[in-house]
Amino acid sequence: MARITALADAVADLVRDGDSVAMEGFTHLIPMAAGLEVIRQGRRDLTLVRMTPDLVYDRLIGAGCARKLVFSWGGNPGVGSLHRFRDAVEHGWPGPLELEEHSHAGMANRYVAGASGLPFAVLRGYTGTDLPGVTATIATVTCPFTGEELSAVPALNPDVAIVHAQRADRAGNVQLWGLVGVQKEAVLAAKRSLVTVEEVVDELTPVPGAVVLPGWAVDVVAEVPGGAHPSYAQGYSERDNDEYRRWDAISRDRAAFTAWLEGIR
Amino acid sequence: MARITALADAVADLVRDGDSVAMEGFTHLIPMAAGLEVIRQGRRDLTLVRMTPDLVYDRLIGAGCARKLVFSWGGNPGVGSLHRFRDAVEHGWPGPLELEEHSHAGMANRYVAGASGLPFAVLRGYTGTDLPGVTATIATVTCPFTGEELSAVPALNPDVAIVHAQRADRAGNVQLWGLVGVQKEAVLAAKRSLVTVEEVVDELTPVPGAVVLPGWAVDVVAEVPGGAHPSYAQGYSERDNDEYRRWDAISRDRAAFTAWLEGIR
Amino acid sequence: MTVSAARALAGAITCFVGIGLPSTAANLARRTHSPDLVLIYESGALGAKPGHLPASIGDGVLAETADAVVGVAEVFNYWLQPGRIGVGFLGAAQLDRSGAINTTVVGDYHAPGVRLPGAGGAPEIASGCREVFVVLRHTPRALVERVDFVTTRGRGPSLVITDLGELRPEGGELVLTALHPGVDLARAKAMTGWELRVAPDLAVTPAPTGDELSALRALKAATG
Amino acid sequence: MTVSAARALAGAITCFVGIGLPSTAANLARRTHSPDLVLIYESGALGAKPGHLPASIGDGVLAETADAVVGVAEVFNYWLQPGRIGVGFLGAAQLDRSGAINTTVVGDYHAPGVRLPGAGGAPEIASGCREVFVVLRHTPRALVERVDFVTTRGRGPSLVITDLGELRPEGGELVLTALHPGVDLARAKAMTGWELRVAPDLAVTPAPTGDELSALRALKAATG
Repeated sequence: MARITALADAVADLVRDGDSVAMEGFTHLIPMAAGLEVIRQGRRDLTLVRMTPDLVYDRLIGAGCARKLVFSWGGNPGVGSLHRFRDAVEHGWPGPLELEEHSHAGMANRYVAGASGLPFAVLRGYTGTDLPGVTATIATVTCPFTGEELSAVPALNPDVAIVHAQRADRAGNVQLWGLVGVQKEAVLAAKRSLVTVEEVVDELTPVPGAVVLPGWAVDVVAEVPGGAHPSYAQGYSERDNDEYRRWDAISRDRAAFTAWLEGIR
Repeated sequence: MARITALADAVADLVRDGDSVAMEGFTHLIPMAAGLEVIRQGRRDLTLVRMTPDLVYDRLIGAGCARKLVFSWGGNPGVGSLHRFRDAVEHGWPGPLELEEHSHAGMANRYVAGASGLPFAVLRGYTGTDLPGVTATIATVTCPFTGEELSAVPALNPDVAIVHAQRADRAGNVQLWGLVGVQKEAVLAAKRSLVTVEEVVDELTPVPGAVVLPGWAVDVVAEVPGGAHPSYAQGYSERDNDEYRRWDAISRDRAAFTAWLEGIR
Repeated sequence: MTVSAARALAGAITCFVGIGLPSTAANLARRTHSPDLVLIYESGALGAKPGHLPASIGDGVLAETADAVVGVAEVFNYWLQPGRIGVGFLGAAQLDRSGAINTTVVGDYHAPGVRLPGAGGAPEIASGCREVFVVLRHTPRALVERVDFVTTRGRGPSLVITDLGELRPEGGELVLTALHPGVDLARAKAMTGWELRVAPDLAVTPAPTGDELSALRALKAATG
Repeated sequence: MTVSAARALAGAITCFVGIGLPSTAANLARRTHSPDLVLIYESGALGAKPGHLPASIGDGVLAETADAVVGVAEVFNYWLQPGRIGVGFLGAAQLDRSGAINTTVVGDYHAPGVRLPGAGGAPEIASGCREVFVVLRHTPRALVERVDFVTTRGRGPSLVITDLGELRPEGGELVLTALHPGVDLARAKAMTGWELRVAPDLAVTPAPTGDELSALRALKAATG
């Protein structure tokens, strides 16, 4: 059964310097509050893993928490660039950022392999692209039946997965619905897991389309209402598109970002 | 959009002599009525594909429709043997039956590969068993990253998949819930598909845990209330355990079976 | 035998349950010493809490009472394969001295005397669970020197429970480690198809308690 | 450009939609000539029917109006990869003469002048869909002789729609096949970063109709 604790305690307990950390949520249910808590606790040398870095990782990168980024699409959705990500890659500020770059299909399959206890996944991917030339974790494998050559990517098994969900019950069973992304796979692939939730309830009434993560497959649950803001939690909140636009102005400028960073500490 | 037709027309249209046919439904939602219709229409030389042959294939085998069986567990669940299956394998009655035998994990992954447009699937399977010695479709593949050797099984892409579901709407969108088995994978893996449903409704109201197959991914829908009997359709019927027991007596004896066969024609 | 099998689950957190005796035992464990034991069925029910004994592995009560219901591919790939499940609970038609299980054929595979159902989930349950228990009736036709066909090997059972007693692996073979109350050692040997070795500290299993027996009766009475 | 892109979807049954202009065009197609067009978003919404334009690919309206919502791995593996989807609709930062798309970097990968977002779903959309359309603004910096980095190649676009006209592949390169009404050929050539070949039967696209323009206005007005 998952333990239910405060967010600060959960992050202190589960996230260590040098860890690989996957915070997932495909536009929906992004664990933003947990990301801020990792910044507050001053973690360093993290390998950040996430399909779409979004604001949550732009902040961590700008705050100097990350050594490496494993990802597939690094933009501010509907707005433009992730400026802290770009500044790290283009100018090495606040420090150099190593990249391990895939496509969405590759990343999703890496989580599937990780969740499945397999060392790699097979896909039809990367056809004709330059990605295999810059990403060492793209290889090929030959079908033992047809002789066809396919792409292979290694499993992702992060040290910690952090996701946000709508609800958990007191035994730590977690329920999320709407666009469910790769959250189940990330939690099952990780060595340790933290789920922040909008609310802890006595009973999880069934919801159409919901994914349920049993409490025995989750390490820690923390109640963090609004923990996905400015992304959203279907049934609880709307995406705050203005905040995504505001982030463009804050993150574009090192001084403005540094002031923002002071403000959250 | 799927066409909505009568069962007899659907079977006449989609199932041809010599086809590989997958009728899926893991104990729940077994397309029994469609199986009987295939018998009535006198199809021959079928390769029957199904994880758990159950009554539906015991009947088809006894009726002489099958040339080959691809499967992973051939018993009468909760009762004992499938006697028509045994008679075919042990005594070649009514004709010889070629076997291609896997484990559940292998079969499920073969459907996943088929649904995914991949030629094979990778799993940790068959460790130390004699199955690879008798089943040519079990091989090994080496992880290009770790060098680890794993099991590989080829995709299943049957000519036709037939499944039973609770409901469809008039555009042929299909909704099934409860134990959902490998039905989605079987339909997506197949070249052609038929879904029999308890009822065709104006609108599919969402149901917790439901799988929805969009109408554009299904070829034909046929309304067949009770089409899973003596298996069941959650929310519509209960499993008829007595009928499973009665089948034991009917199927145990060639004469009793032949009389049953006359009765359904 | 059922009570012994249920007791063996004390301490387990998660159990992958085959239908029949394993399911009865696992549900009895939930009703006695292990109310939080998580039952996983290959039909896709995670955390099923059936109020009566399911007649088959795909009984509706499993989905209705489960914490989560997933597809069959997912139960094998995401839940069993990575080693998340503590105990795998299997039956067997034949079990041999080395711990191999046969549920495929009696006789030659290509011209079998008896064609059995086949593998089902067993090969991967036996390799995917951290520990495997086998339950079966103790007869010389079931406990054999060498199985006719190895359907399932995996890591081999750490415990075999029969209606006569219990066997555990020791130096590469299954040896008798306990007898049920009132069972004669000579009978256990006679009913075993190989020259059965006996553990030096051969135990007698405690008799079923009144609570266990009444829980078992209640469970069976509630069966549909 | 949006109207042309929407028209290009006439006859399509299913469309894998990127956010931005492709999403606007696909939704416009649904509101004009193709009410049954099935929109598939990589966020997992199959058959989304948004009443307003989603701001992002993960907008809640996509899940709320979809025929089915599936995980991201499933949308790529079960729906895109096997070739079930007719048209893939992509944007591009750079597109070259050969049809290769760059959304990764301007300049050298290891010391980029501009770091772009990266691949996202595009490499597999371009190889998994039966046909690929690309929409982008027509500038010499966007339509280049050779992209700095091949993010996406797949089968190459069968149609490129810009704000000046349309290009189609012919003999291994993209050639101009149509101009929008009032666009000068010399301007299209000047705005292209390679020596643009022109199809012998260069067409002029029909002007947007009143119905198309009002549907587009209504769609944009409804955007949250």
